[in-house]
Amino acid sequence: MSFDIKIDQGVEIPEVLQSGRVVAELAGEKVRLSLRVKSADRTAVAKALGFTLPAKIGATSSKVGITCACLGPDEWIVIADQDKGGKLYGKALKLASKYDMSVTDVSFRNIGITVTGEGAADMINVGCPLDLRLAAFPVGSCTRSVYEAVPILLYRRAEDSFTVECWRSFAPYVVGLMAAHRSGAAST
Amino acid sequence: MSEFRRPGRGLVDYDSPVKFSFDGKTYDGFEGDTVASALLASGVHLMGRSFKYHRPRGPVGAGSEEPNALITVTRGKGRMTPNLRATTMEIYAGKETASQNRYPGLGFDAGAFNNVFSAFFPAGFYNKTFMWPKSFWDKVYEPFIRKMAGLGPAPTEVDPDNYGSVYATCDVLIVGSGPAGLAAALAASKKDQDVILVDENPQLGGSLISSPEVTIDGLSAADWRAKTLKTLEKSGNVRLMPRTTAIGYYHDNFVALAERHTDHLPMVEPGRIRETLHRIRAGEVILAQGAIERPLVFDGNDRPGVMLASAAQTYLNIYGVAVGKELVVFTSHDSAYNAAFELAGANVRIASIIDARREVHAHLIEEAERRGIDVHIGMVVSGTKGKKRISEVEIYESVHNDRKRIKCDALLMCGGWTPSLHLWSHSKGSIKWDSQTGVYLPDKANENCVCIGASNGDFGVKAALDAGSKAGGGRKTYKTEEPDFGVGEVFDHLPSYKKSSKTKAFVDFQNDVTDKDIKLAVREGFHSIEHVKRYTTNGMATDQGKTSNLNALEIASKALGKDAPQVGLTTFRPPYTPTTFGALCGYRTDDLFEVTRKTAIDPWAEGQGAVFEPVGVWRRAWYFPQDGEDMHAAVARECKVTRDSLGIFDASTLGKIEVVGPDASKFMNLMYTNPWSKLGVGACRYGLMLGENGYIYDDGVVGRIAEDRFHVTTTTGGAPRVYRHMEDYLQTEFPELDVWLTSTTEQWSVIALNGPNARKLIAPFVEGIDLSPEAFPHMAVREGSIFGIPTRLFRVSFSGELGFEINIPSHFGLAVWKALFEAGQEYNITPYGTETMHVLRAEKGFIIVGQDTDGTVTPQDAGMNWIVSKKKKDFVGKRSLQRSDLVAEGRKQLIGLLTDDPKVVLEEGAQIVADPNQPIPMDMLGHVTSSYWSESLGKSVAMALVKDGFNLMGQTLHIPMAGGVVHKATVVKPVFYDPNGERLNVL
Amino acid sequence: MKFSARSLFANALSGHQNWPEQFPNKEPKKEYDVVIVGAGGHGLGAAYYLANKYGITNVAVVEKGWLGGGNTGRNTTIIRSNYLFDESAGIYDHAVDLWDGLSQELNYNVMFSKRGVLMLAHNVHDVQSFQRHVHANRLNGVDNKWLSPEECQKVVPILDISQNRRFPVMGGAFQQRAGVARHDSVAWGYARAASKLGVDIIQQCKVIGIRRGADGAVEGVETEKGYIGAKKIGVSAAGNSSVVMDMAGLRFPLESYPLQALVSEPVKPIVPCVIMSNAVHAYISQSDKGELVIGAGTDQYTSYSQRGALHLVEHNIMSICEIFPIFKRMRMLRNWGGIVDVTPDRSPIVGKTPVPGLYVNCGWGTGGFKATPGAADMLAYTIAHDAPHKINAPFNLDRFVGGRLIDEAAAAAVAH
Amino acid sequence: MMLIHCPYCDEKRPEIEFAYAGEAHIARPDAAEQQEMSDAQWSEFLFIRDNKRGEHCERWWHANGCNMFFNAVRNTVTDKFVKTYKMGQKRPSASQISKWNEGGNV
Repeated sequence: MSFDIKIDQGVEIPEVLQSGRVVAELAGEKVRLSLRVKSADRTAVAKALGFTLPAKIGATSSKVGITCACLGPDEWIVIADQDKGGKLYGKALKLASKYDMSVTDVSFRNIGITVTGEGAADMINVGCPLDLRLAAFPVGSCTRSVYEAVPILLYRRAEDSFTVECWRSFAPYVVGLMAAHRSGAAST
Repeated sequence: MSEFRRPGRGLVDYDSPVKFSFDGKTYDGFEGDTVASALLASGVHLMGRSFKYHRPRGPVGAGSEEPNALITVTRGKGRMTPNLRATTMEIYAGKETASQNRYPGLGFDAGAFNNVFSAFFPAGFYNKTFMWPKSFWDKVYEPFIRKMAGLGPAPTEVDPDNYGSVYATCDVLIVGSGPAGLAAALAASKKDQDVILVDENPQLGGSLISSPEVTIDGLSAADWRAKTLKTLEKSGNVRLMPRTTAIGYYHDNFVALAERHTDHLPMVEPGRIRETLHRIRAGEVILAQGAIERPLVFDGNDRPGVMLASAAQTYLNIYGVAVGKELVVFTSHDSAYNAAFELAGANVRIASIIDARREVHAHLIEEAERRGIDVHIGMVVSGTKGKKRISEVEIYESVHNDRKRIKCDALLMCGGWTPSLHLWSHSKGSIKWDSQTGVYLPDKANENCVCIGASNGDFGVKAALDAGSKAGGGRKTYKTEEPDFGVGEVFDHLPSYKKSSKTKAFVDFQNDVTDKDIKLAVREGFHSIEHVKRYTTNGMATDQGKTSNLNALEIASKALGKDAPQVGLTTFRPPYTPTTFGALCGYRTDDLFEVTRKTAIDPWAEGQGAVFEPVGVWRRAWYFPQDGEDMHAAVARECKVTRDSLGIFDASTLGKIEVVGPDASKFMNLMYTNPWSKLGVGACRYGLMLGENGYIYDDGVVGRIAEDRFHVTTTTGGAPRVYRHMEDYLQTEFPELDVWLTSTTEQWSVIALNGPNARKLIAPFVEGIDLSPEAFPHMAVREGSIFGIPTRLFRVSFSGELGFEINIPSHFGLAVWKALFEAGQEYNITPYGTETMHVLRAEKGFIIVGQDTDGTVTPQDAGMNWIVSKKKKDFVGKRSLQRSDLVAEGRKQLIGLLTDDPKVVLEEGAQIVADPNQPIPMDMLGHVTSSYWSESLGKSVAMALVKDGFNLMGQTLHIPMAGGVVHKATVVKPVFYDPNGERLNVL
Repeated sequence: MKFSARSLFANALSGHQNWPEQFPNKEPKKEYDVVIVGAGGHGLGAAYYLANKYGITNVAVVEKGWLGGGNTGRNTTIIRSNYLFDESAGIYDHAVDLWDGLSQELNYNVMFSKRGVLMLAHNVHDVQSFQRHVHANRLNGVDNKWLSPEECQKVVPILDISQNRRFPVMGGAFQQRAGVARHDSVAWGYARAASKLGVDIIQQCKVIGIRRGADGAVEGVETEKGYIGAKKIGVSAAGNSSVVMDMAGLRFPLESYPLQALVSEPVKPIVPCVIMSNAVHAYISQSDKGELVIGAGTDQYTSYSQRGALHLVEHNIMSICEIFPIFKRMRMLRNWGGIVDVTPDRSPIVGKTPVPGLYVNCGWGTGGFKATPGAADMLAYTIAHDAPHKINAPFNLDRFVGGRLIDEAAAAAVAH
Repeated sequence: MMLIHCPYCDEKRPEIEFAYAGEAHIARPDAAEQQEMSDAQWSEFLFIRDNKRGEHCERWWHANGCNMFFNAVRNTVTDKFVKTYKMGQKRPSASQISKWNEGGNV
């Protein structure tokens, strides 16, 4: 017997969000690691991993294909493209025996949705109460927050481009809310 | 054109005539009219009936403060809106409107007989009667009272419209676009602030629109307004929001706005948003809500045609409508003179100005006389006549007892001005009484907020503009030419020669509260304004007292002989004006109301025709009926196939938490009742978690993946609170532990395979794991791959059969499930849902936390003492378990029940007694927690929490049902199937 | 003057000029046998029962604001007694028995309307839990019936019972003797009846201290209007109970939370009974004026501000529109907040305290209004006898020590 | 919806990101202490709360933010936060609180 084992993110971007001023797209498969590192070991771990673990909550570091965001005093999330991140988990696991840290693979827990275009911030503000004016939430900011009923991870890639990450089963709600706003906004 | 129109005046578009209907009759108006302005232009003042006495009423105001002219607007199926104000409803072609609270019609209303007997319905009358005979209350009085309820009709169809909801942040939020608001916006805009300027009206500009005599910096008010709006539009940092009401002011400058998009449009495309809720966080809030004119309280002040002087100005200047041909003005404030002069200038005859004051500025009288208007100083209106519209007023002077009648077709009144402090009051800003003007004014702010212009008691255009500039961070002083706003006098009582029993002077028009009602309330001991309000219902109508609260306060304080502040002021409560439920829902209706979480495998179950049940925020497959099976048949089949061969179950919703770090096992020891230190890598253990109060909190199987890594599972509904519980203890109580928690619920899809063929099914597809019973015993976990996908494979069982739980990355969950199902055809594999899962576990006596236990059950009660470590010094809940009542005799304990008649399946929740013949109230021993038909055993099985249950083994208990049937059942140990667990070891 | 149709008629002829004060506001005397702190329905009721039932008429009720101005005047007026545990059923059903006939007893129409309370079940867990209630209530003599979805719809014709909804109606528990009453009238009625029996009602008189003697027993209360001696003190201060108990040196297992409610504009009758939904998290009834009266749960943090958050209101309205989508075009007229005092098991504390002569009635959380006559009677009984009645005996303070909690909410625990 | 200053993120964030976590500075007795405590003492730890009208020390969890529990002093009459501070810091004294109050902000 042979089986076709296909990957499936379980959510589709509604048509109304596929074109126009603000466009939403699925971010595709990523490697996602939750890193917890005690502050004393932060620089050493970063060096071993080959990218920066920013010290400030909400800050990110970016390298080609790898983004690392500081989410809490000892917490980082690494989001990497498949080709860059494939070996990261194993590498980090090995470090864990040496340093005061933990690493957990959460690659498949989240769905990433990019929202790009003029007014992208308004689309985020449909469900997220944060002040997203550029001065308050500059490019490169990343934080957990909420999108109405669901928790999200919000990352500003550019002035008019965000990535919203949420747990897999929340994704239809998130894109549903975006689509409802777009359908309505198109008419008002 | 109607004789009431004044072409050339107003903002209506005279080139765009609009026909609409009111009570089935067609009327003409123009684009830009409201229902009220267009009806007034057609000579119609009668627009509604009051709540209690059904008295005929016309509009008192011209805006959202209107208490009388309430109408129902209909626009197709599901789009019926009751209780709208005719004064704010913009017309469009074909708009259908109707009056309310009348039967059979507005002109003749049978309910008006209440008016005839109004003497018997004073404030609070219902407290005093309808009590005898007692039986009449339920059957006669109450149904009658309930039938009289309500103003407009209740909706009966689903609203097809959509609504929106968004957040926004700004530096400055300005509420009100009159001179103060506009000047504030200009100044803030120049300072590079992000500004939002809102106004509830369709046109921005507030009083500037109806101030034709005013000039600002050399421009007419209209030109200055136009220029300013253009500047603001172009500024790039000011967002202008007309038709938007600031409805409520909440903590830390959080203000809710309701924006109306479509109610004024003739055509609305499907899907268009009707209203949007904007939730604004503002750095600073500038409140420039203006002031509302106060009615005067005199006999007959509610007749159609009696209205506020400023309303008549608004009708003239915004809508080009004269509210009558021959007007009388009754005032106690200078401002009404300006209104009279403006109307006179628009070719409306002003028969007289009646001024209740004894002293009035000479120049006002001169100005009036210059226009040929009689002024009666020191006189009051003592009565009015006219059926559906006023036709005559009687005026009266108390010293000489002069009386005189004057014909008119409208009476304008002005009792002064009430600053609008609604939002200020929502924000918990304090207020102070200004005895000179008889009003409350803003005092100390509680938020970063200022209240300016008329709402701060600063009347006049210049005062408003300058205050606006300052509030917006500017320093501009404006030059204006404007008539002096003037001063007024507040009367707590207008003289009358009539016996009070013969008069009806209304304070709250909509709720039919008269000055007599307020005095009666005071007489009966209601001495606080809150009491007066509640006893009389003054200020509780749909206008929330905008025109009535201060008059009521004056009358009550006079009756009490106290100063107004000692009597108090009723609190303003949100919303500022009634707000559509739909807007408060915004987008969050139907699928967006609450999340429905679905697993990766859910689409497959749906495709198979599964019946689902909601479990917390998840939806789970309940059972998989085939060929018209009902639930009972489907579950019996699913159970049988699983026990005989193989069942497949989606367990993905189980919560999962990865507990990682050098102190992981120490932490587990503290969070669970049982010990974890010695659990080997690759082994699993069932864990029981308590709350600090000692009651069972959650449970689940935990696998040790590495020395420093546990894969913890929780109940489906418990996942979020277990995670919180763990984080809370870790961060607050045990911060010294080096351990970290990560929720991994959705990282994994979990496919449970149960049945004697489970191992056979997976064996060909699993790599990297020795599946032999010796190498992979029950309660073990291994990492490897299945179909080439990495897996954490658990050998566990919640059914008593040989079982595996295959954890695979969730994006592969569906594909792996399908592959297993296809391969499983060889074994007649059946998918099963939560119901079969429950039956299988109940046959084994496994508990479901939350069903067989609730928040009052200890491990001992559940018969699970075996899992409570006696050696550990501490774990959460340990100390509580020793409390006297938790170790006392007679606690409810979890036991099994077998019904005497094996076909009887007890009702879950049914109560258990020892003696079914005892009288009610019965001494109940406990209740049935789980009860199922067991196809495998050919009889029903049940679990129950029963007082002293462990000591009742073998005894017969009774379960009395409604209707007299009593079931009998025997107490047994709650393990019904394969008590020795042999089936786990099938090869 | 007795209230009746006849007296109403007679007074109408004299222009309603001759109605006496319903509850004269008194200045405090030097000393009373009993001082009740808090003139809500519970406190006024306790004073009334002390005077009427237990023969103690030298009673004062002191109130920091105006009578009936706290939770009595701020709640959604739901009355029911279909509680699970014997103890709860006992005290709430005692209240319902007193509600029935209260208008006649007080000669004040409190408009208790037995229109019924329907609690909707939306999932299997609800069904199990409500069935458990229905069975227990039946054997306790409390009327509460299980209704199928179709039967629910018969009671509430506007209910959508299609099973493919996010929150399908899988049935409901219906108590017919339950319903609503006119909240203000309850306070006024008790105040008037108590006044007639000689009870002094003293408003605008904040208690600022409790004086205790050398033996530890209470001697009186310090108030803004001076010291008032009292042989016994009954505290019925709802959200402010902790503050008052603190004056006697007692710390209590209480936390005070904001609770909001709202009404719509009035419309013609459409909601025939009280409808509650735990799963969707809202409840609704329609007042005799036609307003939809709507409420839900508390804010998350403790507060005495009587100011709630918008997102709770949003959610409350969303929930109502989820159950009744026809209400989306209705409009919210007024939204307000109160302060509710909540115990760890969300059941009240009614009885004696460790301080001799000090009695308490608190911790009613969101359920206080429905209990008004029952709680008032039990507080009065306990004060009069210096011992609890068997109905309120289980609601003692000691239960938190040994752990014999009366936890209705835990018993209905959501889980799996 | 209040704005709450998170001492870890060092910024004010909307209330709906946070979960209230009850009165602060109620330390859980250790194993030895637990065994020495009477039921009455233990119930005090479990259930008795200040429920203060005024400045109240309490815990919040920035659940949808940095995931940290922290302490706060908030006036329960005005709902205004006086100060937020990290877990592990001592309960501020009354004089410290009034000093903060004078300082006027978080």
